[in-house]
Amino acid sequence: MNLISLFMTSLLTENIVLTKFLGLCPFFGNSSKEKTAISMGICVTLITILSSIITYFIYNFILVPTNTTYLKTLMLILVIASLVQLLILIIKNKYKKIYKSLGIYLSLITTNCAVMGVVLLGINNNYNFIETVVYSLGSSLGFMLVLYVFSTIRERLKNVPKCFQGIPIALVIASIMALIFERYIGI
Amino acid sequence: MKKIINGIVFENPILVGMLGLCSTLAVTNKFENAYVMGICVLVVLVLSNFIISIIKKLVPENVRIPVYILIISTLVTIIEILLQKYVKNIYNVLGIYLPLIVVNCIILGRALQVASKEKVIPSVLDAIGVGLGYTFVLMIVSLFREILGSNTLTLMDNISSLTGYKAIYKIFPSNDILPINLFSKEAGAFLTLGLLIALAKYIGGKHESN
Amino acid sequence: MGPYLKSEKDTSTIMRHLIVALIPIVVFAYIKNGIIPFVKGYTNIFGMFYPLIFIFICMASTFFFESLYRIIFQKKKIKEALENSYSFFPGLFLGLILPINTPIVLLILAAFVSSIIAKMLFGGFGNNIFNPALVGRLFIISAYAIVIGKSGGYLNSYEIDTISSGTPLTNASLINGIGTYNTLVKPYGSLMNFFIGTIPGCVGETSALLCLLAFVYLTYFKAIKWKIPIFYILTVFSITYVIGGMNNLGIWYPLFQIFSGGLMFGAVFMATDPVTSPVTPIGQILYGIFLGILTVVFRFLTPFPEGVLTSILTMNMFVMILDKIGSIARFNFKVTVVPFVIAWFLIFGLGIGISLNLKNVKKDKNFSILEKNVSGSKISYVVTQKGYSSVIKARIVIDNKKVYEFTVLEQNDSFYQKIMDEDYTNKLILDSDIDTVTGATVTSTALKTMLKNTLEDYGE
Amino acid sequence: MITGLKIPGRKGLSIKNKIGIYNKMKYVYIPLISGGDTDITVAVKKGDYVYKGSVIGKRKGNLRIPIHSSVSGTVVDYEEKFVSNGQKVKCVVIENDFLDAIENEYENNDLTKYTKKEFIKTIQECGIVGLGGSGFPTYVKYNTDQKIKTLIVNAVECEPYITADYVLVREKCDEILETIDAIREINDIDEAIIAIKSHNTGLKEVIDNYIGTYLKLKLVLVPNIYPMGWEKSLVKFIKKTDYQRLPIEKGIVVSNVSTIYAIYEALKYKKPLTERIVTFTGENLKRPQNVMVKMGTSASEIIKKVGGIDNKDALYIAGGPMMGKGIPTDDIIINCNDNCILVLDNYSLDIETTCLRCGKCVEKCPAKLSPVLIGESLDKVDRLKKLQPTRCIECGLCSYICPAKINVREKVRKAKEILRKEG
Repeated sequence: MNLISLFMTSLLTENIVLTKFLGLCPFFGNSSKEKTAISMGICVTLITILSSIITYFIYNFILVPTNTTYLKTLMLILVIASLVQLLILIIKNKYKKIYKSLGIYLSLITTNCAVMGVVLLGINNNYNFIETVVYSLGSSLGFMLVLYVFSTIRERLKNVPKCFQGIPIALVIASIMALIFERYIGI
Repeated sequence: MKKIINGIVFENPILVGMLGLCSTLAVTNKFENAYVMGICVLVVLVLSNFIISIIKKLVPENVRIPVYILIISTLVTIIEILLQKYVKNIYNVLGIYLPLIVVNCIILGRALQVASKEKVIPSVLDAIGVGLGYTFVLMIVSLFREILGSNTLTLMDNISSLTGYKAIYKIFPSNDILPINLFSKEAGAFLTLGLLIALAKYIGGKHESN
Repeated sequence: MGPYLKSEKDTSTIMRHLIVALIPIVVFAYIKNGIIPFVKGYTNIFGMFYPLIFIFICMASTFFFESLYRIIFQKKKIKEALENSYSFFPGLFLGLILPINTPIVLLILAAFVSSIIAKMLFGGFGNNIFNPALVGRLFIISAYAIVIGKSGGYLNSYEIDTISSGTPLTNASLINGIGTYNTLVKPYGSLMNFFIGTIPGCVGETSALLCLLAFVYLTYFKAIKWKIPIFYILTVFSITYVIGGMNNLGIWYPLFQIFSGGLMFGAVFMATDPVTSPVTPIGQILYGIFLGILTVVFRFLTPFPEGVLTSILTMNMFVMILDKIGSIARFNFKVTVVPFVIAWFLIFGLGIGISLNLKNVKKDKNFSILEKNVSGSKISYVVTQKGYSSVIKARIVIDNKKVYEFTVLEQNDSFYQKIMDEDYTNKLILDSDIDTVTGATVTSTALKTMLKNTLEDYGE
Repeated sequence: MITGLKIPGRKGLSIKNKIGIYNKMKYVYIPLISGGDTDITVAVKKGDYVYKGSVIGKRKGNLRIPIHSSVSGTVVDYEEKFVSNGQKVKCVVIENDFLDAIENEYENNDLTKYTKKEFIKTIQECGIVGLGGSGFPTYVKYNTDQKIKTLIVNAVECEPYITADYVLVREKCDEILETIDAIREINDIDEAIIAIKSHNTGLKEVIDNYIGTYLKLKLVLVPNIYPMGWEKSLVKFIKKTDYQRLPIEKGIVVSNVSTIYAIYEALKYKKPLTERIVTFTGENLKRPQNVMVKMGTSASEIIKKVGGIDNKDALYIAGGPMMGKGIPTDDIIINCNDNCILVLDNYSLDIETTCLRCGKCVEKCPAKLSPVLIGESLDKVDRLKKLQPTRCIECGLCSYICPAKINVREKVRKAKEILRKEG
């Protein structure tokens, strides 16, 4: 598949949030304001791309030759956790201002299924290097797009019935969005 | 015993705590996947709480989270290997959601809240409670989704190689409405869970009001 | 407190204008799907009134569901719940945009989805994000394409015998690339048929003439956001004009695109539903333009024929963002430069891009490879191919030029039953050009072309 | 393109009959307020005898505007009385001796002899303030060293029911035109424009036969939409330019036609601002008409004189139905910025249905705001700042046009409050 259609499918048709159910915890958790949504999206994109590159190298050049592929989960978690700590350290002392707005989300990312899910999918579909990067970029941008759209919609929901407030109405919206995204096959 | 019931009903990780939604939706299109996933999570949860509650004194404060994650991921890897060896096609079906248990917020959440504070037995009991609660919800969701979605109820299909007994039942006679294949796809998953959580909130609300 | 002089127009006047605009369309639907088949002798008396009953059931069910919801959840008294505001409207719209052959049970289910899930859960009238009628239709189409297809799909009893292929757009998307005048328009008579609306399609959305009249009437009485339909249809016209021009087709091509696929009805009634469309003038203009772009994208790139439904629902998600741009843009116009430039670039880029790739499309557009994993000499494909009314997904395993396995993973194609009985797929593996299974022409050719394309891909 | 809406004028009630005069009121309550500013130094004490037009108070602060007594008589005491903007203000109570005695003779000098400085001094001493409703001291407008290119006289009066300006121009057209020309001479303004509504053809004839004599004076007909009388719309329509805060940025001064007449009396006779024309109208009044009212008279006396009201359950409004304020009693004191007292039958407010998001209020807002979005984001301050509710002129058009009968203006007012609190 050429790169553009890979990018588009990972962005729209196989959006990791709506079709692969990844990254739902932050999605329903705190996406009430646009600023939080954007900063969350940027963090996820940053970490996904970096970790997918690193894991690509480790997986193909260390694990496959020594066919200990079942260790990939362990390796993945270590990579993501260390990456997050590394990034927090870099941003903390270098760009004070950015840290103030993005800091809290960075630490949250370690327990985020989206990052790990994307990288795992990247490995399962055994893409080559460029495809991994494009795929992770596409899916994390897809995550950001859906998160941003979602936060603008939630801003407007004022009189949702009591027992549907919060997560349930978010799930209903997600189901309608999933229906719509399903119609994008082929772009 | 009270702890277990508390885990299932009052502090149910999904309906009340709203954690671990990622895996709940992904694997519940078949009833069988649901309870297999539930059991895996239960096992990991119990073992991790057990280990953590033992070694919680040895681990210094600031390194706590990475160490816990390490423990959980080793447990998950063991589970993966076992599944891959014995029940190959279940492993393929669950696909990437099995390793995702590591990142599942329930386990880490429970590990931090309960295991690192209380003694061994209560934390294990609590783990069983929460695990059962999780599996229980998974089963309900998958029941809805499978009956409505594909009009069948697979009790034992992929793991038949283990138990040697295939059990797929067709529920309703095929008619115009029933196989709403929407429910086996993603949209139905979101909808079912949404309505379920709303129901739980509604009952919860009524419970508190009177 | 507050002005003591108020205009006499209130919400009910707007709704009254809307009903008056819809009456001719309902009558036309009745004539086209009811009277003509009866006069030509294809249905009985009941068949004649069926379209009216069809629409009435839809309205009654949304009304019923909403009052039920208000009684149970909002604890309103029976009387107060019944005269709730305008709950029959989603039903009326739903009735007009569903295919005539949808079984009644499905109608009620669609009404349930559109009135409860898409509207009441969001907080009732005025708070819903997605257009309820469209959500109902989307639910029906994505879940029950086969059931409707089996009972004749979009064609009413009269059209089934006289017209061979499906709705104009399904027919268009089946033809690789862009059809010529006599492949796209000829089977349905002339462009005038398209304009008046005597072409197969959903119950009420085929007549472009009536939609235009309704648009003029509503704009005159200021009961509609007139900017949205104008920019919507203009964008679709300009993009398809560029596409038509690139492939030296006459002016009829953009007109064909505009009058078919329920675009007129969607633009005048669906896109301008006040609750789910932007409020600021500039937001409305952008909304219309992007609707047009998305419709063209969906019509040409996705295997599903109609683009209007998906594009309106997609744009419903972006209404809040457009309103934000719109509200700020009223003070300084610079803010709108970015969206307009994107829109402008997309309009012409798309026009040229689509026409280019349609021109040199050797590979069948309706065929796409989802997965292709190579293990040793064996290659296993997961491919999708456009069937009669929707997509067939199959796994084909080929080992050094011999087809080992051809299992259909997912299908919602109406004539699939016939193929299974005659074990067509296995015969296909042995000798790929056996004649097609009678009566399931489109589906069996789809399976055959799927195999051919996969082999072609394997060959490269 | 001017945004606004054609709304029923309902001017027929009070447009035909002559201007009534009323000065049989026993007591006069001169409110110690000038343009909303109430810290005023009082220059008279109980028992003093005042002439008509003598100064009884001066406004502190930098806008030094005197307040004059409108009748001759003795100061009785001070009393708190309701003023048209709903506040209860301290008023000087003067017992009227019906002599209308004036301190020094009214001069009769030629208008064009004034230099700019004298012109500014006279209109300041005579206490001339904007009679269009703002009550802003007029001398400040003209007291700028910036070159004034155009003077626009606003005789549009787009608020329904009110006919005060219309009747004034009809009666005193010659004096008004003479003053405009004089002001143009004194401040060497290039051109002066009178703006009236296009459908007031009667007024157009009256002005046409006088305007011939003044070359640099032009009559411009503006479309009959509400709120055409708003400064920004007027400037945009006539001079096609836009300004940020004050029209003086583009060398334009806008004055109401009643202010021009007050300037005429100040320049010609040195007569301070003591009376003005007020429209008493509304379906509930027996004989609605315009009355020349002295400042400080209570509205209830005039309503009785004009014939009283039909049904007791009446709704009193100070100002027009769109921008006017509901007042609790009919006993309110008429001051320089009231141009109309409206008496309607009391009616229950329409029930508000849910907002349809039809976008009419956004489309028709003359200040180009989005009222429905402001109403929805009252709890999000940063979003509210971007929507700039402070530009709202409270013309009431959004509430007028809303099909769901929602009081949209109140929401924008609340937003202004929130932003003012935020600072």
